[in-house]
Amino acid sequence: MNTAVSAPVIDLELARSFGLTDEEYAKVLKIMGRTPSLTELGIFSVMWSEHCSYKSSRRHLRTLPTKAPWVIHGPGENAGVVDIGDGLAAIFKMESHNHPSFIEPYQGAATGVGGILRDVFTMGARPVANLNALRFGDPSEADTKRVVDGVVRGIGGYGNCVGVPTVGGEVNFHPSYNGNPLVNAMTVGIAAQDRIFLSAAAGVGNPVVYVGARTGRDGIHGATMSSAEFDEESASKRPTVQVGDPFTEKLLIEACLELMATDAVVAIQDMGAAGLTSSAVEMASKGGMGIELDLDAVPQRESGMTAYEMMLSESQERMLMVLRPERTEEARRIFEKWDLDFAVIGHLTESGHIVIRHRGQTEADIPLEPLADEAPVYDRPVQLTPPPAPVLAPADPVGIEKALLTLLESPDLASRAWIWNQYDSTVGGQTVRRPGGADAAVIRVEGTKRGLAMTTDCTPRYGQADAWVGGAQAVAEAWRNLTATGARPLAVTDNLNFGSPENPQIMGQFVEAIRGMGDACRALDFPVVSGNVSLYNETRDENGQATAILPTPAIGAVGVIDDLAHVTGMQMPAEGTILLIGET
Amino acid sequence: MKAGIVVFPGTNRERDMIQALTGISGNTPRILWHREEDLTGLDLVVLPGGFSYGDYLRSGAMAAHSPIMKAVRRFAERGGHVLGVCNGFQILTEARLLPGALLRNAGMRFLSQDCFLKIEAPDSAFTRGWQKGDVFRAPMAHGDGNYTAAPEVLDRLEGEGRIAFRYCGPTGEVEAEDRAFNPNGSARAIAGVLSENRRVCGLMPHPENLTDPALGPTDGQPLFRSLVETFIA
Amino acid sequence: MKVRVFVSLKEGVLDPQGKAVGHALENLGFRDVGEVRISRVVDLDVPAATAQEAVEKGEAMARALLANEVIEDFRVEAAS
Amino acid sequence: MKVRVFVSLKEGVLDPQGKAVGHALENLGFRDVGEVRISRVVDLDVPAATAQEAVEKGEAMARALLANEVIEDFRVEAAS
Ligand SMILES: Nc1ncnc2c1ncn2[C@@H]1O[C@H](COP(=O)(O)OP(=O)(O)O)[C@@H](O)[C@H]1O
Repeated sequence: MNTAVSAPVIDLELARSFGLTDEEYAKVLKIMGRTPSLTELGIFSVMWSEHCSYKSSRRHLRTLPTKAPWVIHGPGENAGVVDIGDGLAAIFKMESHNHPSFIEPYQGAATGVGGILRDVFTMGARPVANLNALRFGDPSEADTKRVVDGVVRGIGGYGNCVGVPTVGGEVNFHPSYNGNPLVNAMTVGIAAQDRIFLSAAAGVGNPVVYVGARTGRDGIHGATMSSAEFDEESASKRPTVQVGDPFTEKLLIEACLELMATDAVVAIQDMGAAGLTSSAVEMASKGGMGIELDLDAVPQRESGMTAYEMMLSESQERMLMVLRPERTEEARRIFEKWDLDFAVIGHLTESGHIVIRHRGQTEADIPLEPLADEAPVYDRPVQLTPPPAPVLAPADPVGIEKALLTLLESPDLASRAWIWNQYDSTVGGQTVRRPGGADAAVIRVEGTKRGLAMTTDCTPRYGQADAWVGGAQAVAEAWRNLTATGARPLAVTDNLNFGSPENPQIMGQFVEAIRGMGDACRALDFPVVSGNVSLYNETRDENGQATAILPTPAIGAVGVIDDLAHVTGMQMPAEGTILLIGET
Repeated sequence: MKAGIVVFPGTNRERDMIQALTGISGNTPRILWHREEDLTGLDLVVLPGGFSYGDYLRSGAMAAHSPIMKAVRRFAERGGHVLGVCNGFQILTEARLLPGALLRNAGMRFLSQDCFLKIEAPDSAFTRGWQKGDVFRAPMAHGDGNYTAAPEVLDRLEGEGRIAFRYCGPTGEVEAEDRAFNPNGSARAIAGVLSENRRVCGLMPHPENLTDPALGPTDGQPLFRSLVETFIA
Repeated sequence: MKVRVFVSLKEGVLDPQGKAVGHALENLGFRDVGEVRISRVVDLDVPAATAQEAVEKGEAMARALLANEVIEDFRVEAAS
Repeated sequence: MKVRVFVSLKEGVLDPQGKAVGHALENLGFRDVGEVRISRVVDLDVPAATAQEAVEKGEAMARALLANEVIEDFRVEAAS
């Protein structure tokens, strides 16, 4: 190995290429009191990325209502948790995998499903349903076909294999998604309320355990690429696309649930974006602990990986947990039974630092408090787009019959059966309403007469006209879809997909959409319990001109049906009276 | 009826099968881990659906070589009843307990939809609750369900009345060349077959998912009732 | 020692994947592509003293798992 | 003229299938099988006057459809 020989110079230029601003790098220097190592710089850059730190969105998200008597855990945990009666809880969240799904639609969408599943079973829930909210470009563009085909196969390929039914979702087409499709995946799980697992680490000396698949050089910070040649072999070290392994995920679900039935687990966290870094930092910070990791013990798929690579790898199907020391061997046996790697890679300390050791060297030593507390928060300039003048009812140029047919054949309204016929919607044996069967999907809560209704909704063109309306309407539609099955709506998860927050007009859309969502949620007593933000959804043409996607605040929502004898669907009975409720 | 359900790494429809068997027989089946080899006391072994070993290499191939399949083979040789559904059917063909093989669906896509099945052989422990020509609905959910076998094997299966189920239309029309009726392109629209002694049965669709009245139609019940009757008698 | 196992569908067995690929190629404007057959190649590294021993191991693995002889043929090569 | 397109995963890209097969072979008693990688071979018959033309067509087809260059590499040979 020639790491020392070819180590890059750590300076502002490298920091910039890692995505840090000049002010952010100055902050790093101040916190560290010295020049950081490459691994440390990598850790700062991912923890302070928009994706992990929510630096542009945080202060706006805080305005959303998150509480209700039935909310057990709101935003801040891996997923939201609500009481559904009988001592059970529904645990759910939605998450985006937009950019990877454009680069490699199959794997991008598949690993998106894998990631959201882990967020839910990490908390102790068995995943019982998946949904997916998809936005694609102009259907007449050749590339749209590639993306649609790959995304749908990928969602099916992963969900079908892990055995979680995919029961609902939505699909829109619009040219603004050319080159930037949206893949928002939602998972709903069910857990016993007294067996919910959180991520805050506790107990000095407790072992930190790595389980699941091995670490490779998957999806390592794109920055390594652009940042000088610090290794002659850099071609072979290019960030590689993450490939999902749903089979390993299925084993991981079963092994984790088996382990969680014991009382071995103190804290657990999935390795999502910036895998080992964010999971270790989050667990330790939330618990106010220090953490020390020995990277030599990390199960590795490739040889010669550096500390930097291991800390930033985004290999899939991995989890980090803190165990009770006396239960470690019992836990090991469970993971070995399921043919999964299990390794003690560190322990908790009282130092308040994250310390990374590798091959006898200390590769990183960062105080956790400032890493979290001094993470940048931006109050970005906002410019509101005034709502357009009301559109007058158009004259009827084509006749109602032609208009109706045109609507029916439009890609946004045409049948989605081609898509959901590729998703196993019945596995698990609890599906009461499949895609196409009702306004929301319905799943029975196993062993009870209760059902859970779930839906995803958003009409981006409304948001384009008026972002407040777009946010409020999405929430209201989700609420209506749940009630249409006979369910009592409980709570919302969201996936806020927007363009660049550095553009004040986009920021305006973002802020207004959140205000609309918040207003609707408050009016309907429908709190937000989890969510995800995806910014910078833009494409640039040859002239550098940016086109942002339509503002797309996708809403996922869950409701409960106390007795499935009273579930409704949307098939018209042969006889009956049609009633229209509300103003037209 | 004492039934055992085999769980391989990647099996995912075992809960559906437990629910169907328990609902109809009143007895909870025994769960058999793929490393077990003891099947004593069982009347029926079920290989449920899923993606054993991820369906990597070929669906069912790796499961077919696991320790429990040696025991299942012995169990079958001694006249035990074995039911394989979906991935279970694929495993039974890979283990040569049933003839033929299951290739990728003709349209190259995973198919999750309801299909109709026609009873061709009501004279088995699995089908005795139906009459020849009966049609029932069942969900299918698979990517590799395109049944194939050498022409002489197919002829022999027909001759010996070992084709248990065929894909058909809602009123029983069998059109092997038409994917509206034979969605995955199976040879001669074959959806399920029987072993020579008629005690091993495999089929691709999922009758177990249509057995609980609380969830919808119950078209799949006769399969499980047939089995219950067989082992009471 | 490295061995490579080629597994292909037997002659006469319909190859749905090959057929779909052939069709897609035609649609992409590649005219007159004849029959398309898709096979699988498994590369392994086995402990063996001679090429012959490696090939024998490869054959044993093909028979045991890598090929389904009901529908597939296989061929094993020692790679260098 | 016959061409053969070899498509394999790029180095470093996870091969879940190869991993599972390696594991299964161990369980079947084939010890010390190293890393297992699974690739695909597509055999085609293309209209071409020379081997070079056939290889070029094969490459065009690989780029257009047969390989996913984000995660896969390919190599084309004219077969005899
Ligand atoms: N991507 C998808 N995955 C699974 N089901 C989907 C997807 N898109 C749409 N569906 C299902 O198709 C049906 C019709 O969808 P949509 O037209 O969006 O309905 P609605 O307007 O009633 O919300 C719904 O049952 C929905 O869940």
